[in-house]
Amino acid sequence: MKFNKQTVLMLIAFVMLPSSVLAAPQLPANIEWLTNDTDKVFSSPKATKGGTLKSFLLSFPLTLRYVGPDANGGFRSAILGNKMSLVASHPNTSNLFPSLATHWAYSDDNTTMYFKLNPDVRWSDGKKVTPEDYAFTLEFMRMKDIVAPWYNTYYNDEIGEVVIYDDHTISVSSAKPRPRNELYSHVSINPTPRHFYKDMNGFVKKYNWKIAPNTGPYQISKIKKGKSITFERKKNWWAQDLKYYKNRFNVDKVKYTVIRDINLAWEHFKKGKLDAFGLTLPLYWHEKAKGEIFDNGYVNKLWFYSDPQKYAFGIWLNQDNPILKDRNVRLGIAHSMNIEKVNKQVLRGDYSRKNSYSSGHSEFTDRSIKARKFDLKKADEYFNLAGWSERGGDGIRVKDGKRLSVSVTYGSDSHTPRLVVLKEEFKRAGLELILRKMDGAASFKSALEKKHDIWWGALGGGDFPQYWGTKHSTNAHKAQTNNFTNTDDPEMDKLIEAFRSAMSTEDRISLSRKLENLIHHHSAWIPTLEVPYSRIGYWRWLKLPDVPGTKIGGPATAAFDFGSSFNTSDGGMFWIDTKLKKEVLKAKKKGKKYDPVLTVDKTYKISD
Amino acid sequence: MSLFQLNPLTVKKINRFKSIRRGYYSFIIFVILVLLSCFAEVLVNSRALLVSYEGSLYFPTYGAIIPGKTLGLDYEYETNYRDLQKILKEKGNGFVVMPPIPFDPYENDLRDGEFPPFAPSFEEGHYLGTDTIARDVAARLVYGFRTAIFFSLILLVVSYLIGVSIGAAMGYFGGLFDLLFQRIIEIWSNIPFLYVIMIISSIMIPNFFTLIAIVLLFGWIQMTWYMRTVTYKEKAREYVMAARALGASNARVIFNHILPNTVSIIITFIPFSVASGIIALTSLDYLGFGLPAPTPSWGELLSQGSNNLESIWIVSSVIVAMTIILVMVTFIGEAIREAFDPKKHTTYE
Amino acid sequence: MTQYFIRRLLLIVPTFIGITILVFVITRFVPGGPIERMIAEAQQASMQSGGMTQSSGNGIGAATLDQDQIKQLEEYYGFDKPVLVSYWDWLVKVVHFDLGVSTRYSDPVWDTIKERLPISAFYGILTMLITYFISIPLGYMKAVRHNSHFDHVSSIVVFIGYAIPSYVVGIILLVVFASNLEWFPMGGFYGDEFEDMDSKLEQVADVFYHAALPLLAYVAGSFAVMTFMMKNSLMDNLAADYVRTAIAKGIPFKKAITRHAMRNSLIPIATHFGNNISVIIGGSFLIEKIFNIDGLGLLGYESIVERDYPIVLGVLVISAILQLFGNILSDICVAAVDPRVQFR
Amino acid sequence: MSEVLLKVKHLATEFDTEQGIARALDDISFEVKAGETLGIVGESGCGKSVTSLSIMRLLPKPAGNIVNGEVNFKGQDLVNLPADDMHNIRGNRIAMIFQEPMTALNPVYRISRQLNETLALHNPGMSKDDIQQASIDMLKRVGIPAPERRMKEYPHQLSGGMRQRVMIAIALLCNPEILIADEPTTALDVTIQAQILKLLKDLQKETGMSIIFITHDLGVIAEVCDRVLVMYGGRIIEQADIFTLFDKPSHPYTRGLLNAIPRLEKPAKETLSTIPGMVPSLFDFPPGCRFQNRCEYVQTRCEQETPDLEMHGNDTHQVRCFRFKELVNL
Repeated sequence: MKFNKQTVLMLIAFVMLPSSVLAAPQLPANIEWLTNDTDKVFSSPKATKGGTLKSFLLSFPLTLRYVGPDANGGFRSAILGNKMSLVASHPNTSNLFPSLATHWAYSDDNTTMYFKLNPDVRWSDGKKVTPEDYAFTLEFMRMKDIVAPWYNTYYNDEIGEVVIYDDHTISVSSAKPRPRNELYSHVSINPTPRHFYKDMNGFVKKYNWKIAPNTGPYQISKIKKGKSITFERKKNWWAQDLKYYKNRFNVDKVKYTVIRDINLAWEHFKKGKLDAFGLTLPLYWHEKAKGEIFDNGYVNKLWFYSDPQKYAFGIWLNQDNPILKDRNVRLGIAHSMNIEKVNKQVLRGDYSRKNSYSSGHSEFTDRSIKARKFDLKKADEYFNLAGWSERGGDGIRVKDGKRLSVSVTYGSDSHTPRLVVLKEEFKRAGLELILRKMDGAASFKSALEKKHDIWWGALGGGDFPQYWGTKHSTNAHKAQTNNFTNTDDPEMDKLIEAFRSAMSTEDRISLSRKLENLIHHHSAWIPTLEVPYSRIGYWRWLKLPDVPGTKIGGPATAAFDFGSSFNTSDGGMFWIDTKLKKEVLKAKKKGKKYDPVLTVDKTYKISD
Repeated sequence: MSLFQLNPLTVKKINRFKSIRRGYYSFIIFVILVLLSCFAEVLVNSRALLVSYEGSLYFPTYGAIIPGKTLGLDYEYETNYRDLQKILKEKGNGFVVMPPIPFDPYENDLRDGEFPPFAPSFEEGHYLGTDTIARDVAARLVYGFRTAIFFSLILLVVSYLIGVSIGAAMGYFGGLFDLLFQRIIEIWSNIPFLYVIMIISSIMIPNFFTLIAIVLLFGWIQMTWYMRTVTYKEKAREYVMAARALGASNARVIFNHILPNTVSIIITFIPFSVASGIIALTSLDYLGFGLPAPTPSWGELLSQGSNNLESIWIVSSVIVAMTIILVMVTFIGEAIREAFDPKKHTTYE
Repeated sequence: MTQYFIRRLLLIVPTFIGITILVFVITRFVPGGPIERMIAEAQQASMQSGGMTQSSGNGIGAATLDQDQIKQLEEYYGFDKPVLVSYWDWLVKVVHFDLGVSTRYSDPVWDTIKERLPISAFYGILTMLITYFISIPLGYMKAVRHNSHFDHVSSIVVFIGYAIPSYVVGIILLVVFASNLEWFPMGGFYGDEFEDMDSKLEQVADVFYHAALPLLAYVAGSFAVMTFMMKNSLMDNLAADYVRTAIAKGIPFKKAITRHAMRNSLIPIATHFGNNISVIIGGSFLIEKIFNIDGLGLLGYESIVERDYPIVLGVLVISAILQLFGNILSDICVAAVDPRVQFR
Repeated sequence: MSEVLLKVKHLATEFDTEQGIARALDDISFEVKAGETLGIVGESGCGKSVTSLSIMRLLPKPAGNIVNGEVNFKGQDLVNLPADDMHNIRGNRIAMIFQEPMTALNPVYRISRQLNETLALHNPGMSKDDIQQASIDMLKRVGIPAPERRMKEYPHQLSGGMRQRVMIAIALLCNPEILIADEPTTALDVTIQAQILKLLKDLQKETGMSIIFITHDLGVIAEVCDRVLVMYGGRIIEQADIFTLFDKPSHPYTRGLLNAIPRLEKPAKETLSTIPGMVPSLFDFPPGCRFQNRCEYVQTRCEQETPDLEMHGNDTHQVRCFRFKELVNL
């Protein structure tokens, strides 16, 4: 990395800051400006521009806003993908690289980052992006009018302020100090077009279908309510020649068509009406992705390994439940949960067993922790220890006239098969599992209110492990918190508090590992499965770089999934060979064959 | 006419019903199927019908489980009789008689190296294949049928009881009572059914009986309407007026005069109610608001099948089964209607 | 008679209030309302879409809301007031033809419904027309040729169509004709190229090309009832004395059917007509879902599943009014075709 | 002697029903002369209505069929007449009125339409106005007050008597040669009954048509008929002119019928005599005489052979009984 040192005092002297500030804020002396033009480019120089990517949505988005009610739908990432922030993180190295800012610097107290803004940045309506637009982001996110209380809280409690030094220099601070490698993820904010949000009164409805100016490569060009949304590539995008943006965002248009049923979408894909389709689910990869279009090489298959998803997939045992209160019972459950069988015989062994609470957070994970294995003997021991040694006529254990029976609350039909197999296996251990399927929101609500025995689900993780919400005693035994296990352990509390205030990465790593071990010991959260890869099928005309994906930002789907097709840190790496497209379609008509392409890419596979 | 003193009119109706072959044979087959389904455990089960082990006989079909240890195996959970069959055959110290379909509707017959759904295979005993988690489709069809048919029959009895009593009262008493109930029905029938299901299923896991209660919440309306109209008409008949003129009490008029005369109408509705009960349960299961997993059900098979069209045996098994049963019920219904209310076929030159 | 209809019209008011108030109260008790939904969405990881991207701020998911913030949300969704007060507010707006704004789409409810109405009506009216066009002649032929081979074979076909739920028929049709044989499109109201088509004719053809399978699914289930209603009623009427009178007058049999028996046989079908009105508009959400048709049925279903109460109530208002008026319309139809009927 | 309009010879009609084939008419032969009124009398189910329906070929198909015999109307055999020609005879040359005026009129059409229809059918050249006028005139003739207003009404708005008058009006619109009246007064109360009978008689006088009058009521027969057929079990068992029949009833059944009529001159206390037993079912008539099971004079022969319809006394009196001659004096 090359360090750029500059003095900016001269500049400041010429700049008149908005609103009559008596003394213009001064940049601290001796700050060290950083940038990055040395990391490897991850796009392909072979990429050509043109073509339309056809993708689909299972439901039409409820709004084009990215905050406020119903903004958190799947489509949001397509909008956020075009909202660039000050700096971006390299998907393979995790180093920062320039985005809206060309240079950045850290304050000594680990609370503030300074940014030098790229003067070329323009909103999609042609207006210049000003420092005030960054300041407005804080103002905007703190307004009650956006009806997004989480953002209100977050921007009030976690973010400090934006200071404008001159037209091209600002700083953003965090409310509390953070380790340097985490700080950017809080303060690398994106600008908000102040000129667009003139009247915030009745924001939710007024801006529901308004297309907000953005700074990214694409902008929405056509909306057919309920049917489709089309994005169009900006002709002279300000960043198109920058190092990390070159040869990316190649297709001229991206069209999302609403197809309500995944099976229907699959049919559309098979007809070539969608360019790519996620095949991560075993059923799709192994069963559905067969037949002429695959055998004749019209559709390629890609299996791309990368970092596992950072979700805490597992079962959450409510420790306030009289049966589950007993650690021995929880250990018994852990040993009688035959998740290996589910994986091996139902999911084709494609998934991996998740081992610890924070797996996927690289160094923060203690890889020595292994999830407890299915072992009826051990399960029997633990259940006997807990006093559940007798079995009733139906084979279920009994104690004092009560049956060893607990219910599992879950929110997705697609998980029923897994639970059904588990249920049968639990039966062998003498435990009855009652399946309690609810719709997604109701299931989550039930868990929030701690009305569950066992909750089957996952919490989204950030880039760094989090323990406070789910494990701290403050959040136990009450509604509307994420402590679904009702964990209430002073030792845990102590560790969590230490983890939250630790500044050095080493401390945090060591505390995180201790916490993981404690969680493993409690066995109130029992890990299930994780998916360390993505699989896709894509029509032959869709072209990918030689390494068809990135390490962090995503498995190969990142290039197509609307989640990331624009994502400025790693999306848009594919391109469409329009000539080849015509050829393939012709070949398909005539029955001409190509060699089928199956790629298994293990560049970023994490090996144990 | 043996023991029962059957009214000659009834005999005539029964004979007429018998003469409508399509309906009559459907009826016989249907009754046989329902009776057989009562003993589904004997026909479709992972438990053996008979185990002879070291000289003693076991009949595991009903009752408490027999742990593997009892039969010389090394585990405490329920014996796997299909495995036992092979083991005993090798050792020669006993034998096992399995039911025709040797699978439980709940068990996952998973295998190493192969992945469900498995296609139909006689060797494996999966005559209709398995579903996506290796449960036997035939077993689930049979038990699903039993659930559906008893669901529908119980629903029918209760909803008719309610419908007949309220409907008869509305038609008979008329006036304000009738007007009030008309409004109640009008209001009630507009409530989105799914809401009620959602509320209830958020409070508890719907089971067989709560689901009947839920469907019943709306299911009583139709019969009530019919009964109201019929009673209304019957009430105006001379014989009722005569009975009332003779000083018969309201109860007597309703139970001894009006109800017997509406029986034929009620009977003609029964098969169609059976069909709609089956469809109601199947649709709820299809939408995921029905019986909780892993209860075997047609709706669950239907939704699984339509999501896995490649495994055509799943969707085709359930659709064929559903079609056969519902068509049979409809044939029965039409035949009963024809028997009770024969249409004169009249043409002229 | 006029008095009767006035009374019926007046009775709509309490019924309408009864229906809406009940549903309004229910919406307060259904778990997973918009606020809970928002909480769940903000916190729960979703398998399909990624979690929070870094630009949206890290760790937001872990935050929980305090009472004030929940209150604020309640206020936003109008849940802060007692049920009856908010019901009254809502009712006053409805009376002024304002159905409110969808909590999901933030669009006026009426606009959302208006968009879907023609699509549902298209299917509803066509289904009804086709059903009548098939059922009446078929019922006629079956009545006249009762017990013939034609009668038996058609009965079996009709019963099979009747017995299988229409959404299952839809699935079968989709599997066979769209997925395997590829004769028909997989769904949608019209194709992707609709807007680029040159002539109106082509567009109409496209709509019908897409409508073929769903219409078949709709019709398969509905024409059995109508056909048998027609057949039975026509047979009853053929056996009636007045048909014999007509024959005795010297009218040939076929003319006697068309001139005398048919009209009377249509009475029960006319009774049915009013009830159909709400069905016409409603559509079957299952069929609409299977064929990806943006109709009212699907809107209603989705709004229930997604707890979009203003839409739920809006659809309810429309369907309740249609049904209530449909019932009256039924009576008017009956009164129109049957002079014996006198409502008092 | 006036001209014979209708000659029925050996007519036999069967009904194909669920329980089997029922022979509703067996060997029916009689004549109708111009201007006369022929009564057909018998208990319900004896075949008198079927006789009239067979003549009109109004038997409900496919159940009812004429299996034998001939209905000769002025030289034409109606049984084998093509359907189109039959349409021209019905309502035009032979008309019919039915028992239930309540259901015999189409409830959903106005009276005017039901009248005009007949005229328009048989008089294709007639103008609409003329038809309307003719219908009104006919209503007037059958004694309906304010016919213009009645024309606009529906059947349910009329009383029973009025409806039967309308039926008669419809039947007479085309000046038929024969009017078949199938129990036209049974459903009406006694005073109306008398009015209708008088009306029929008056109209017959005016037009000179023949009437076949079917009833189970011998009192009515006595009032309107010239000649009477007595039917039992699908057969004619006695045929005579009205005076002969009432004076010298010869068949035991006829005698039973006559005894069953309440008479003013008899003492009030005396119980009404009835014919014991039940009419045998159409499906299992005993061989031989069909009246045998109810006949007090039954002999072995009656149970084996079927008696013929024999001449008795004058040429109009016929009886079907082996013992009628010896019974005359009993």
